[in-house]
Amino acid sequence: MDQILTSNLIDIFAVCMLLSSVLAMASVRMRPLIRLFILQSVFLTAFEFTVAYSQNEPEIYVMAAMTFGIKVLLIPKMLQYIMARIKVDDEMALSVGIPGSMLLSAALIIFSYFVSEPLIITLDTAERNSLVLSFSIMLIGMLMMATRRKAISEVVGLLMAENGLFLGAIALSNGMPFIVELGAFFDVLIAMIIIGIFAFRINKSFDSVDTTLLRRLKEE
Amino acid sequence: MIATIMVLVPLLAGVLCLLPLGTKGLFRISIAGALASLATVVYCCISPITGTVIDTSIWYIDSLSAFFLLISGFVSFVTLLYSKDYLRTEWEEGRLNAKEMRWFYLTMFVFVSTILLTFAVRSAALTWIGIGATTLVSAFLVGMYKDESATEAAWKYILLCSVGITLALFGIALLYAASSGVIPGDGSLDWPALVANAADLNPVFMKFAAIFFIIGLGTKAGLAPLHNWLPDAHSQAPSPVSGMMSGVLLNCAMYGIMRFYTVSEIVNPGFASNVLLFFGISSLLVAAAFILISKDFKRMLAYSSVENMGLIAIGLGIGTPLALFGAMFQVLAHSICKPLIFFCAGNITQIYKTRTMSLIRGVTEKMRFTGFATVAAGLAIAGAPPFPLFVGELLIISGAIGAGMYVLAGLLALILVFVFAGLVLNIFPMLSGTTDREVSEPVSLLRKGSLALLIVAALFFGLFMPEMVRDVFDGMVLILSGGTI
Amino acid sequence: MNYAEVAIMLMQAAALILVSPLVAGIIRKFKALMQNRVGASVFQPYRDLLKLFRKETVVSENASFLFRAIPLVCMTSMVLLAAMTPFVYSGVAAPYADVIAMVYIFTMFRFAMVLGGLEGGSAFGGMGSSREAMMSVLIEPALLISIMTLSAMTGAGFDITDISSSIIGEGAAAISPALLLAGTSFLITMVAENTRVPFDNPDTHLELTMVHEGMLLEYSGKGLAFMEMASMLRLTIFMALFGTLFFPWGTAVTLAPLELATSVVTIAIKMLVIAFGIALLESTIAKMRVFRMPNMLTASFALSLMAMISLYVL
Amino acid sequence: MDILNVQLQDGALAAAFFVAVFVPALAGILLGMFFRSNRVANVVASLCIVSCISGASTYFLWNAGIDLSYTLPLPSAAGQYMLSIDQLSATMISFSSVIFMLIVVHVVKSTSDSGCKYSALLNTLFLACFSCMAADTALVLLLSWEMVTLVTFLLSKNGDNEKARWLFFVIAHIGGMMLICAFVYISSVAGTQILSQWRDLGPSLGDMTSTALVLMIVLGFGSKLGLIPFHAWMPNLYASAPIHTTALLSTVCSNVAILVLMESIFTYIGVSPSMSWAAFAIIALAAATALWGAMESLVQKEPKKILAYSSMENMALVVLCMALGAVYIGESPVMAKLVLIAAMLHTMNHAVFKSLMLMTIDTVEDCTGEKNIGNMGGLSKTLPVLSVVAIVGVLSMAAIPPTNGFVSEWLMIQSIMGADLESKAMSLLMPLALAAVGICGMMMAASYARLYGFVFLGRPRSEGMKKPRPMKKGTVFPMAVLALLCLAMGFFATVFMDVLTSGIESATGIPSGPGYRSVMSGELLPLLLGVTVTAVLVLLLWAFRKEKRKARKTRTWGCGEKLDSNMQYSSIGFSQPLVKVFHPFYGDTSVVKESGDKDNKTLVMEFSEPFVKYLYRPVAAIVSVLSERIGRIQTGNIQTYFGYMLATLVVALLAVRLL
Repeated sequence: MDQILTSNLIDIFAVCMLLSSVLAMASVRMRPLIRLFILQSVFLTAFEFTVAYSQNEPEIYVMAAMTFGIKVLLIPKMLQYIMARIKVDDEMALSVGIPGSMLLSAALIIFSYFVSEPLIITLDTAERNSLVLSFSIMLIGMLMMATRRKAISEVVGLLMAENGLFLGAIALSNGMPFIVELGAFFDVLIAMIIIGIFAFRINKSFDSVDTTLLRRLKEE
Repeated sequence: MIATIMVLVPLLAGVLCLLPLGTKGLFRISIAGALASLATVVYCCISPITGTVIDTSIWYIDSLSAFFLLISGFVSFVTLLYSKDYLRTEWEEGRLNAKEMRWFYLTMFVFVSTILLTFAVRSAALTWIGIGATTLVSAFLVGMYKDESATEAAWKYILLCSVGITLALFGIALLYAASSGVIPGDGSLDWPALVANAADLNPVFMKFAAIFFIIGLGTKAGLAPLHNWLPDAHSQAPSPVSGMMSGVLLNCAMYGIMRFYTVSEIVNPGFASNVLLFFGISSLLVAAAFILISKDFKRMLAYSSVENMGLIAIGLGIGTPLALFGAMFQVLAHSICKPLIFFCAGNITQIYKTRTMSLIRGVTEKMRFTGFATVAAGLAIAGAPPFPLFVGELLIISGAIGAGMYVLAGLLALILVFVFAGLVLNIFPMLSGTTDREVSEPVSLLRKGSLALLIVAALFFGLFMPEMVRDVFDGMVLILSGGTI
Repeated sequence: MNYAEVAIMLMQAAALILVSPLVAGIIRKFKALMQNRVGASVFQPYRDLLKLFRKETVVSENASFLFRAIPLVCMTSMVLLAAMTPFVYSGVAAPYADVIAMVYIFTMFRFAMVLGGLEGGSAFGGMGSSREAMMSVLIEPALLISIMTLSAMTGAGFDITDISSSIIGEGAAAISPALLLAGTSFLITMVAENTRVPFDNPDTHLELTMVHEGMLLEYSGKGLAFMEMASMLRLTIFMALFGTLFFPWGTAVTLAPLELATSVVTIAIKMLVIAFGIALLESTIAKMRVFRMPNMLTASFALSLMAMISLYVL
Repeated sequence: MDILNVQLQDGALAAAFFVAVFVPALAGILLGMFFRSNRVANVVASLCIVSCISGASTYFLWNAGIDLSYTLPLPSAAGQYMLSIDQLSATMISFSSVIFMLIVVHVVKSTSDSGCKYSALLNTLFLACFSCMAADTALVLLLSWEMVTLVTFLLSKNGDNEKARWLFFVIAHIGGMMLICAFVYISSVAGTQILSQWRDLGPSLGDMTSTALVLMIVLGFGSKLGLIPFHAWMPNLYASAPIHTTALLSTVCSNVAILVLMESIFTYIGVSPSMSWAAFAIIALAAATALWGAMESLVQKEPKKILAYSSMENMALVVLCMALGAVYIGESPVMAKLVLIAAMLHTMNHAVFKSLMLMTIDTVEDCTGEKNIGNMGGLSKTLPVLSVVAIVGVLSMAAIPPTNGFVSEWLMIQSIMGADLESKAMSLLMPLALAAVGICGMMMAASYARLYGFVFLGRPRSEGMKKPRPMKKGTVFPMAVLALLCLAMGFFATVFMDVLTSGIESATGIPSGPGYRSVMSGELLPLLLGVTVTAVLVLLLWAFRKEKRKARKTRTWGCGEKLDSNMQYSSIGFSQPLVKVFHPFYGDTSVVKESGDKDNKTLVMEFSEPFVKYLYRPVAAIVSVLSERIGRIQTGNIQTYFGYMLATLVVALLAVRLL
């Protein structure tokens, strides 16, 4: 597969990742949210796979495998296990309605185009235009955390932001040195485990995972 | 090699704590572990503090990291001394069971080792991993009491700081993109290498890296608009933990910002300092407002940490050698005085069983030594003379005036007066007056000893600065302004 | 500090002390004549004082050790002032010629009177002292500034001899607005300070009107005699001061016998004129209500302030 | 004296002196911290007296030509610890040490349970004042000045007077912050931190900045001396703090403030004609403070508050004289020297009679348990010794001739009137300043007469007054010494004036002409006046000593009525005419209070403290509203926190992109 095809594929996968995070913003139920997260991780793995193939960098292959292993298999399994144990109702409490979040996501995408424009000029890697996409995925991930009330949706927002970050890292410099990637992965993994433990605790003490109940600590 | 021992010793002590010994054995191990880790830290930092840098495989300890290592070693040693009796009382009053206490000591020792790791490593990525690790470990310490508010505080702490860490990671990605072309091989993220050939890093990348790095680690350091987790985490955590967190954990994030600041000041001078100035001033304003209205003793102390971090950020932001010296001295002063006031608060809140300041009266009457220590500690964090924070503020104001920023100096003086008024207004009424509660002074000598040790250290640095210590500070200022020893 | 001048000073002090009851008698005589009644003889005050000296002192049980000291303090201050005022000969012995010290000795007299009033613990004494305190707050600065205007006008510093001799020296040129304003302010202060009619009625013992009398109420015998004599002396000193400072023409500048004779005659005429003025004032105007007094006193204070400012502005 | 110099090398003697001052006090502090028994408290207090005595010897050592300067080998983070004493500070140090010693003697004698902590803090206060006056680097000056504030705050703990202490601590800290900014700026321009090397920095600072700096320094010290906007803390602290803290605060701390203020304005910065409008501003401020202090002291209900406002008035007059000195120094330096001598002499006199009066009032409250002047009276019969000492204090406060208060007020008026200035505008200043001093002088005299009259004279108005407890033995000693000092400084004022003249000449650099005598226009020496007054008094006493019959004791004349205690004049009644005269300033409201049954109503005059009402309360309201609003950002909801982070990131990226 020659150069043009790979660069088209790379752009397609990056755009699909952005698409899945925008869809996640539109989802109302919890279960589709996790499925969209899995979809996004799959696209991320594919993106890494094609980049590894086109740049024939052995390390990125390993990274793709690890992304697949952790982000597609392990973490969703964990989230579903937590969801099952807490018997959380599927309803996802939105503090900003669907139309509102759609408009905000669009604004954020335009904003990231505007902001990352000087960066793209100086970049020389093939996947430089996917940097813009990584910016917007990260900002949308944070927007999701800021507008969804359920603890699980916050965690998924964080994970999506991290997917955007990994996309950005590859776009910037074909991925960071290996030990850094490794460290990042493990860090994400441990963070998820600990967040899961505390989700259990919240559920046990508040018997719901709606974070709006977490309102006690403020300035009277 | 010695650095690896330094990091591993606390880990070992943590593991030893898991042994099924009784609580008496647990305490004995904790004290032994504290002594051992202090000894190794001091032994390891003797040479770098005087100038010869340790530059082995992944470790890189120059006088700046040695300074932070020594502070963390000393503060964690005193915290462990203090927490022995604190936990025993908690255990006797049934708020913590034996298993939780063992778990507390394990996480505390792992926490200490991650902090030592953060200061001692060579590469930016490893520093980032260290900071991430400290967050995760300290989350358990914050959520030690299993009640609702502690869980809520831990939950907010983890989520907000993970987002911060993610942004910092993107900052590192940008840093790597800027430096991968210039510095070959995998040394491209090492702080010394970055500083060495900072001149030809790509300035646009460095600007974006600065934004992400400072916002990411700013969340961790508790700089305003991003500080919201700090008051909750510090007020809900047990007092030794909150003393440890504000005394040492905030320094980790500040250390990361300082390392990055050195590189960024060479690439695009004035950019990072302006960002830091903005964050510093906003932290001062927010902290001053909150100190005036907060009702909870430990929340007010948390806001005073936000204020001190703001001051350090302003010191860095001004950038002149005098201001940098002021900022570093402020780090030292804050790391000594903040644990002192948190331990006094620990004594008071543990005995009075409440954190609301208006309900606490007659402390000096009932608890003579804690009353005396709280007077000293209150004056210390308010910035009254014989204590180091006064000298730190004096240096930063003279730095601002020296750099010609008169408006900033005026603003600083004004806000510091409000902070001073708020702290004195809240702390001293608690000490005077009488209370009908039957309250008795905790008698353990170790607890009093740790407080006395901190007061003596505070007084010493408040009044004197021997020549040898002055050279350490000058070395650090040199490192911060881009030179290498 | 030549001894001739000291001798003259002591003689003048003695003269003033002896003359003051006579002046009081003359004022009462003028008033009597104006109210077409015969009135007591001019020397009646002397007889009163002698009678008081012989009478027995009655002391109130609340009086403290101050009770005996206050008449003496009043008398001392007035004797001292008598020595320091130029009467016939305008020269006062060098060290004692300080104008500011004179003003402060007035304060000493008034302070002693106020404490004396509070001594007995009776309502009248308290009322007298309280009103005296109120008046003194307004009179004292006016007195100070009017005298200071003279020293600033003549540029003679605070030596009283230089002031009067330089005004005499300037002759008619000295009649400047400053001197006139200061003079009027001094006159108002004189009438107020000596608690004459518009401010307080010296002849009555009606409780509600007494300011000066209220403070003396508790005293009897020798103490009362001292205080009465001191008050009369104060009036004469004020007249002498006005005569030699604000209208000095005729006072002897050198010790030549001819000049001394003429200055005796002129000072006598001046004092008679002032006495007649006071008597006229007392028999025509009724006593002012207490809280109307401040307007009058602030007027005198403003006059003296304008006198001094006019020195610099004009 | 020269034998001494030959044998002991100069440095050794200076070091010995500093050891004699610092070591006993430091030992006292350590002892006081660790022990609690009364015996140890007395030991600590006597240690403090030892260091006060060595402090008192400063002037004599300086006179013997020993260069008293010392550098601590161990530097601090912000500079060196250096002390050096010149003539003016030597005078003030020895004088303040004498006053400090007398107050500490009174502490030992009077309060039985003062405890070790109190005496230890007294030692710290002495060291702080000593090092502030002897400071040779900006660091030592600022550090010891803040220490003086801090120790006074700790010393003023008395029951639950937290509010008054807090207000004092914050206002003093505001002043401290101003001083920090000013001195840090000066040391950054002067290049060196050593104060003795700062000489006339005005020109190098530039006209505008040096004027601004002078204003900042005056306001900085003004917060402690009680200039108008900063005086709100004085009455409450004076009323509630233990008496020895108030005595030290109003005497020794004010001496320190005035000395350093004098040196900063006249030596470090140096006065230039361009500063005239600043001098006008300070004169106006000081005159307003003096008038306000005098007016308020007339209506206070507690003797301690009367003395608080009297301190405010006296210090305002001193600042007025200094500002006049700054105006005169251009045209007639000789007269400027006299004004400054008058200012310093008045500070010293004020220290003496204020500490005397505070001790007297404390003994009155101690023996009778009464706090309100309304129900005091008649003490002269029951406590005659105390009233004799008090009358001397009152006389010197009211500036009555033989006493020291008269001498300094007399010097002040002489110097105000003496200067002959060309520019008409400036010479307009003199009559106004004279009017201010005149009115304040007389009002204060009325207020002191009221203080003495309604505490010692008349009939006792309450039970406590009828049978007061006897005074503790020995407490009279320090008061008697102070009273004698008042009279001695009244008679032998020329000695003090000589010392101050050479001190001021060296400090302000005015050419050292002939002594003060040539400067004073009249030759009337205070000694001569005092001797004449006493001579005439004794003469009269002797001349009319023989009594025909023994004086008869009867009831006070009450038109036949049997007078009981509340038929006397009341203290507020005494000042009621003056309140009516100055009504617009007082803002007084008379409130009718019904108590209990319908028919007996009491008329109560209430005075609002306008500065607190119109300045302090609005500022506090604004600050709390502002912090309430900022407080809302901590909503407790995690979503909003993520929102803040997102917003900060977006704003920062936008800023990077646009800038």
